[in-house]
Amino acid sequence: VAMNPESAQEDVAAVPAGAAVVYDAPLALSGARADLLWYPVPFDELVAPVTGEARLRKLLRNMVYVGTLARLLDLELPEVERAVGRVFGKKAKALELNLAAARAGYEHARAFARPLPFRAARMDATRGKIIVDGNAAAAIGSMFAGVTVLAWYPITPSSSLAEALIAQLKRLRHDPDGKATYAVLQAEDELAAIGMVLGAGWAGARAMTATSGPGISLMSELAGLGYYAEIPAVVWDVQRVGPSTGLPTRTAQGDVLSTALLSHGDTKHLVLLPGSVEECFSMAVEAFDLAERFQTPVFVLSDLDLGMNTWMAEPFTYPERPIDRGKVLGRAELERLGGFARYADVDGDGIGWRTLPGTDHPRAAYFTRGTGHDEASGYSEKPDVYEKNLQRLARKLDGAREVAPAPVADGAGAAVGLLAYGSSDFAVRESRAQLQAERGLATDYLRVRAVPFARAVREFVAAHERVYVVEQNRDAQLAGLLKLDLEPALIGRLRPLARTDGLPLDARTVTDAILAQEGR
Amino acid sequence: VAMNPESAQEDVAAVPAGAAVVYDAPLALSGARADLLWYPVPFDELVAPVTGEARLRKLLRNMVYVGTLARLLDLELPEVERAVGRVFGKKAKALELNLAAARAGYEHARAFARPLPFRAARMDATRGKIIVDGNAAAAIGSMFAGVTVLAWYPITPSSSLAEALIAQLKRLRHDPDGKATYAVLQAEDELAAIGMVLGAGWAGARAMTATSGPGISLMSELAGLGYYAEIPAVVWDVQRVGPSTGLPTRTAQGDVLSTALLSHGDTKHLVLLPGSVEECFSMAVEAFDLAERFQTPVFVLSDLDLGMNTWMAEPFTYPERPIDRGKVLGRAELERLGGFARYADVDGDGIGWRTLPGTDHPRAAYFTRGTGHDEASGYSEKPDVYEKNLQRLARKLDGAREVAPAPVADGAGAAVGLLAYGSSDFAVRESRAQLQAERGLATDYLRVRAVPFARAVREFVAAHERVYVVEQNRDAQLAGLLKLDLEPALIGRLRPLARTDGLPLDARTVTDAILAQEGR
Amino acid sequence: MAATAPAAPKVNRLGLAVLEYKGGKTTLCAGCGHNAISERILEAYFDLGIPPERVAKLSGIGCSSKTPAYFMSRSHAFNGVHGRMPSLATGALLANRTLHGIGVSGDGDTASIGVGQFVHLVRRNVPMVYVVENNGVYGLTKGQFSATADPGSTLKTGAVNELPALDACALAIQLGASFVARSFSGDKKQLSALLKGAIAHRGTALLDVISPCVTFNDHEGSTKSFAYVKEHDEPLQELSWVPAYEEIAVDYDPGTTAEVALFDGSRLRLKKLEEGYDPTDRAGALTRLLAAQAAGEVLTGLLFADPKVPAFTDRLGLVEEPLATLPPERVRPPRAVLEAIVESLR
Amino acid sequence: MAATAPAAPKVNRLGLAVLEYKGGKTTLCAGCGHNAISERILEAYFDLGIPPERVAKLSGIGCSSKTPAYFMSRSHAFNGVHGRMPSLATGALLANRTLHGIGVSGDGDTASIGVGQFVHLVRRNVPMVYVVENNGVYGLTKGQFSATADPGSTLKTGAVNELPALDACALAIQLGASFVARSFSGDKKQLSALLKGAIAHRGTALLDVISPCVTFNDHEGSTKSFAYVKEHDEPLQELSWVPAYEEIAVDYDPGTTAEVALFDGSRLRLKKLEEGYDPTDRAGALTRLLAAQAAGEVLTGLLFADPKVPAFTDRLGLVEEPLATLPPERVRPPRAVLEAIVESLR
Ligand SMILES: Cc1ncc(C[n+]2csc(CCOP(=O)(O)OP(=O)(O)O)c2C)c(N)n1
Ligand SMILES: Cc1ncc(C[n+]2csc(CCOP(=O)(O)OP(=O)(O)O)c2C)c(N)n1
Ligand code: SF4
Ligand code: SF4
Ligand SMILES: [Mg+2]
Ligand SMILES: [Mg+2]
Repeated sequence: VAMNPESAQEDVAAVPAGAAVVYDAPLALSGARADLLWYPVPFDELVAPVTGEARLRKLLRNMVYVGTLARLLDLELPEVERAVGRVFGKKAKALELNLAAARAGYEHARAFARPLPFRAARMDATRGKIIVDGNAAAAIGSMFAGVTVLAWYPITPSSSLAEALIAQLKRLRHDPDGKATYAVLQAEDELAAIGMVLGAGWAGARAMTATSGPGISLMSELAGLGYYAEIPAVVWDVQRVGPSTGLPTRTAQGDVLSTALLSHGDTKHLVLLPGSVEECFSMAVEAFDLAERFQTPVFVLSDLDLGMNTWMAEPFTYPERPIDRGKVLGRAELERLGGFARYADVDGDGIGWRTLPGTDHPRAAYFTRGTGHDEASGYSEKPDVYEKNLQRLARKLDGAREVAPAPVADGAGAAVGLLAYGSSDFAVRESRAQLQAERGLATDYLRVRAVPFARAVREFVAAHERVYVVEQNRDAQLAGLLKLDLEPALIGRLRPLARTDGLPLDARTVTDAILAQEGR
Repeated sequence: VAMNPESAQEDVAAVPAGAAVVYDAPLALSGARADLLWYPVPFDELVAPVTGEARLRKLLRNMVYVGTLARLLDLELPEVERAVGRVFGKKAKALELNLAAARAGYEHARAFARPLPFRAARMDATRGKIIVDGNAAAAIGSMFAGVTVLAWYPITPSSSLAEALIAQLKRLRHDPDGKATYAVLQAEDELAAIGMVLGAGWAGARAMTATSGPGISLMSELAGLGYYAEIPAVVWDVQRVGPSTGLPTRTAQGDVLSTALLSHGDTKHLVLLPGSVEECFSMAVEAFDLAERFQTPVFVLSDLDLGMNTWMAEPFTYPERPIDRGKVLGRAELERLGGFARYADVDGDGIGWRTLPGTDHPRAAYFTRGTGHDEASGYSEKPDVYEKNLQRLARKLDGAREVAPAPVADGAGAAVGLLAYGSSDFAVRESRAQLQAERGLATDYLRVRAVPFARAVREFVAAHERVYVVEQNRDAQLAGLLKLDLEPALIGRLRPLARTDGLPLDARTVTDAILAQEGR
Repeated sequence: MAATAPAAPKVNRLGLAVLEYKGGKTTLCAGCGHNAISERILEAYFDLGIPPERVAKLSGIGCSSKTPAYFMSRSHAFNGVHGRMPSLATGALLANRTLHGIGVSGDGDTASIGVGQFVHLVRRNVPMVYVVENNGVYGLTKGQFSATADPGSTLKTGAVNELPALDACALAIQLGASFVARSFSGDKKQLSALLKGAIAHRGTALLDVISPCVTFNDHEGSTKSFAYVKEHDEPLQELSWVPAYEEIAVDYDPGTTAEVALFDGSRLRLKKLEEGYDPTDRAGALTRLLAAQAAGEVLTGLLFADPKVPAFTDRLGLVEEPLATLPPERVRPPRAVLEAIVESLR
Repeated sequence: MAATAPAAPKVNRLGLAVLEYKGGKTTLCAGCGHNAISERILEAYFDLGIPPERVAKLSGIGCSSKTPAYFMSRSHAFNGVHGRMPSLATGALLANRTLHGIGVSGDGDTASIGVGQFVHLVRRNVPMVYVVENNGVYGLTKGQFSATADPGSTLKTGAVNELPALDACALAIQLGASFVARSFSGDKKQLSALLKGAIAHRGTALLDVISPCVTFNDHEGSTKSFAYVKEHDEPLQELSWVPAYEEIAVDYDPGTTAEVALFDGSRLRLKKLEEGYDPTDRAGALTRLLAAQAAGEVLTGLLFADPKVPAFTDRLGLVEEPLATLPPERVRPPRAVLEAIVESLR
């Protein structure tokens, strides 16, 4: 690309034969070599109508060629616009100007008779990729997880997850005689939705619901019942901006802390944090296996940006692991054992064995309750019985640290670490490139994918002098969960970088914040 | 008190004339001096029927004289039993033996013809004291706070708070013509109760509710509305044992963390932590002033032990400060100002001015909403508007640090600090005495009374090498809130001492845990 | 916030122009039934000459619940959370019983998530106007069925509702409601009369207004579409509201015309369109509503009224003034009272 | 957990002794109406010869909701949270439609905090027996009024209930319920027949059983006391349950006796005690209930039944087997299906 009058000539001389040169028309370079493909672009002409401000023109020229290249590379205009949107998302005016410039470049390029030779190569790169939104991915994943009960109540931005799942189930989960191998109900509200899911999970279904912040709050009491009575359930929280009704059509990561601690008393939950549409698919499957294995509600925290926007992604891969229904005793085992105690820690992992209602054995039944109970699920107020049971519950969830999706690390040996999760991944990866490119600041990156945290999270913090915890909320919520979990010596290394204004996180914000703190 | 054969003689010789000597009958000391009052007690005789185990006898002799002294000092047997109960609470067998021994001593002492001379003096000490349970104290306080609306739903152990308040209001808050200056409604559930309280608070009433864990969870969504729309409300949580329905008739401090963070999104609340029945009274008054001053829901966290058990206490003192209704604009001010913007931070303290519905001025009205809003309370999705407002809310609550009830400090200069709150106070104070008496371990003590924390809390932690955070829950919840608030350097000083088994905390548990960690 | 009044031609008895009762510009879809209802509401308060400052608007969440922003900007408004408006309204109206309370809700907000609070509001007979802007769908979340959707009604997606429709009016009448009416956003005259009657009533006045969602539920096959309602509307009476000062009409035949006396002395005059329908007969109303439901009729008009059911505020025996603004000395008993209590605890 | 069966004299058609249907020892107050109901329930399942393992017991919170621990220990039980049993039951019975579901609730659990979920459960007609053990108070929290307390009824404290009583039966009938009955914990014969009918019904079978709280609401002045109910009990019919295999009785006069055919072929035989009461007439039932409420009568018997209302599980067109235990290959589509979906996303 030759736009700079000073260097244009040399640049052109340097490029290999067959290369394509996009150049500023006034430079009239095309005569220089015959073995190149020439693509003249009258940058000023194209920029002129976009803005009157000379100051801006210069910047916008770059945007024009972005548009031109995009067209030459056969990208779709919407894709380009989304990319631009992500960069300038926050500055409405700038966004508008740059979009206009990009479009101008794009349109201009349509005129070129001669397509790029390696256009095809570019296509190979995208060939095989799919385009899908996170909610649809989660819906497909849930179906392949073998979901049997969906109870939901509409709320933006989670409705499309339930609706996509319903469409899939209608299409693919009916017997030849038309009978359904699933049940879907639109509940009257979220208290009912989680209640139906817990009732179904208790009876042995793979039951799920999808909601957003306000719904999560309404589920608080029953979430505690699920934790204490140990009932599998999968709850998707496609996060939007809070507090309260907040901004239903904007994105945030504001429910992390309150969801991990949802409900009164000493309640804690298993939380998954998908960071891509691929993970919306894969974690939809894992969530059910974890919920049944650990006999507890699993909360999957997506967000509006991930869930409702479409992304380019790798094709989903068929779940290799067979469905894990967890510890369930059937008639035969009961016959052999002669009975069981629902909450006895027979295996030392804090997870008891359960039976499903309807199991045809006189000793299959037990009494599920949200009140204090002993190993045989009888009511007990005995101090030691209560304490022992509560400690077991803590131990049980600790067991999930190394079983839940492991954090994803990138880079090693840098002094500075970046720690993030969910939809912040896009911006963080771009930011790392900016830090490297602009100031030569090398960083390592750990993307957390589940709470409670894997040991690797602790090790990542231990291995870096400074760990910037990037997230999209006001109160540095994941950093808070880390503080509750890490040994004090490591907490000092955390540098919360939390912000939220409803727009998807953009790399520039992250980069500038880090540079400021790094004093570069 | 002379029970030790070796030292008895000297001890007796040393006491001043007129002193009273309680001695082991077999020692037959009464001949030694004529200027003393002699109270012989046949310890072995009394202990014998209590237990056969020689090992225990020795210990129980002490309990016998506790009973004897109690009787001589004219304490009531139930009081003695409660005291003993608190010490041995957890060990049922020990409790029973010790109670028997104490009773034996008590009964024996009834026989003494000669009462203690300073018995009267002892009575002066208790004269003036009152006996009351925390819920009744809170009810009385609420009435003197000028509560005008109570919406509640029965739940143990909070019902008696509402019922005591209703009784007081019926007695004292009717006009001569019988009309009530208050409204009480039994709501259909806790969602309705908090909704009614917020509706009333919005309209200008001093509105409150009282509940316990499960009710708090049900209030999650509306609590977020109260925070974000900035509506005064007072919510009492008389804590019981969770999770879920848990143990409704046992005590705990398990709702601290989830209540301070109640609701999705970036929501935070002002929390008060009464540590005595006196404070149940005084904080009932302060809660309303704070709620209206900071225009936000205030949660007062009591517990079953404090709320439902009767305690001896100082008489309640009449509120000196006049009622603080906070920033409310009336017709006259509006006339002068020509209008107002509900959420404008005109005073720099993050607190806007509000108007009450019915204010007779064309510019009095504003639109209260749980959706994103600008200063004029219009709907806005503007990123900067949203972010600015959310930051203001954070600033606003920070302002409460030095205004809410300040922490209470005792002792200074020790290396070891104890930090506790609420009903743990009793056990912690006793434990400090034990630590000092048994191992000469000096400790300083800070009793936290509100969240967000006052600067003094930080300073207390900074001033001690080790700070034991004593609380009655599993997850070290207040220690968790401290971790979220303190600078990392100080977090390492915290030593969480959290436990819960449903019984009131006893000093011995605290003492032993600290000694273990102190390696004494 | 409030619009400043230009020299308007028509003013009400307070000398206020209708402009003083306007709200912000609607952001709802053009043609949404809700917009028409907002107009009728502000006109009613204007015609009744009620100062906008005396009105408190409450709502839940939904397109319908947004509408308080589109009428009467000079009135305080509380747009709460989904389905919990009844509790907010109850608290607000106890705190200040002198306010004219109006709650605006949707069929989802009232009949799905909110039915529990709705039931208890009606039981308490909290004095307020309760408007359900009923379109049979969740408009704001893009058109799922609500609990008032009629069996057999379809969505554009082809989805068919199979569950029975929850009839808020029948439910309220069965629960002992004191004022229950149904109307149609397109019926200007009837809706206006009923709104005035509702405002003048002392107790919970339920107005279930069929208000088609032109974006998600106005198609062929929907039973909440403009076409369907116009087709199946069965008005029970021809309604007019008669102000207190107006003489009882001399020339009317009790066989065909009746009047319902309202709290403030005004009356609702009903010219019977259906023989033998008696809006003071609870059982009769329920029977007729069941028949209408079975026949797919949209029965409109004053379905039931019993002004004698005591309002909640009266039941509680509150002082006349707002509790919200009672002076300190009336809410904080004197020192001596505390001393007496302390004495009793010794 | 389960008691082991001794050689019992009387066994049911499964060869099980009644002992196999017993539960744990009750911790409720002696004389509490709830205890009698527990006995009737287990007898009914015993008499019908339903294996206890096929029964799922669900409840909310309250003294009444504790009772599933006191009958049929061989059945799974889910004691949930206050007022939310209907949603737990709905989920459980969708997960396994082959279970016999029975929900036990209280008047507070159902009519106060739980009325929202109750309304929607009835609308859906989830197949289960729903027993409300109705004592008009919150027993477990020591005797506050619930929403079913009758106006004028007093507490020992002297407090008088002023709000209208919520009649769960009338509410359910108005909402389109398919089986609604009322009985009295003290009426062994009637309650047993109705329980059997309810169990045999396919759909939500509501049984509102007046069950006095001897500790907090059995005093003079209470309308839910044993004395009051005995005094004001107005049975509509003399009821008997007729098993499927039994011939239709030849000699009965349709004027005085009727039969309601139940899903499993068994019938409820009604010998009319009240002239002209027809339990298949929804409007008639509502009218009669309103009259009874006004008169302070406790109307008992089969209030309404319409076995043709489709059960929710049938509406959803579920497979016959429990969804809970479908084999993996029936719930996880094969690899090819995913590949096709991926293709469509390219
Ligand atoms: C707790 C909660 N759940 C779900 C939602 C999402 N939601 C917003 S409005 C609405 C339904 C609105 O339907 P309706 O009350 O009929 O109003 P309409 O838009 O049709 O006028 C829903 C489900 C919410 N805001 N809060
Ligand atoms: C969310 C919640 N709120 C309040 C309570 C306290 N509570 C337990 S049982 C009950 C009412 C019980 O009344 P009812 O359902 O009539 O049962 P009964 O004891 O009379 O049989 C209440 C209010 C609770 N357990 N959970
Ligand atoms: S979506 Fe429907 S209800 Fe909402 S504004 Fe549009 S037309 Fe009205
Ligand atoms: S308190 Fe009442 S309802 Fe509860 S067990 Fe006792 S008698 Fe029964
Ligand atoms: Mg609607
Ligand atoms: Mg009851």
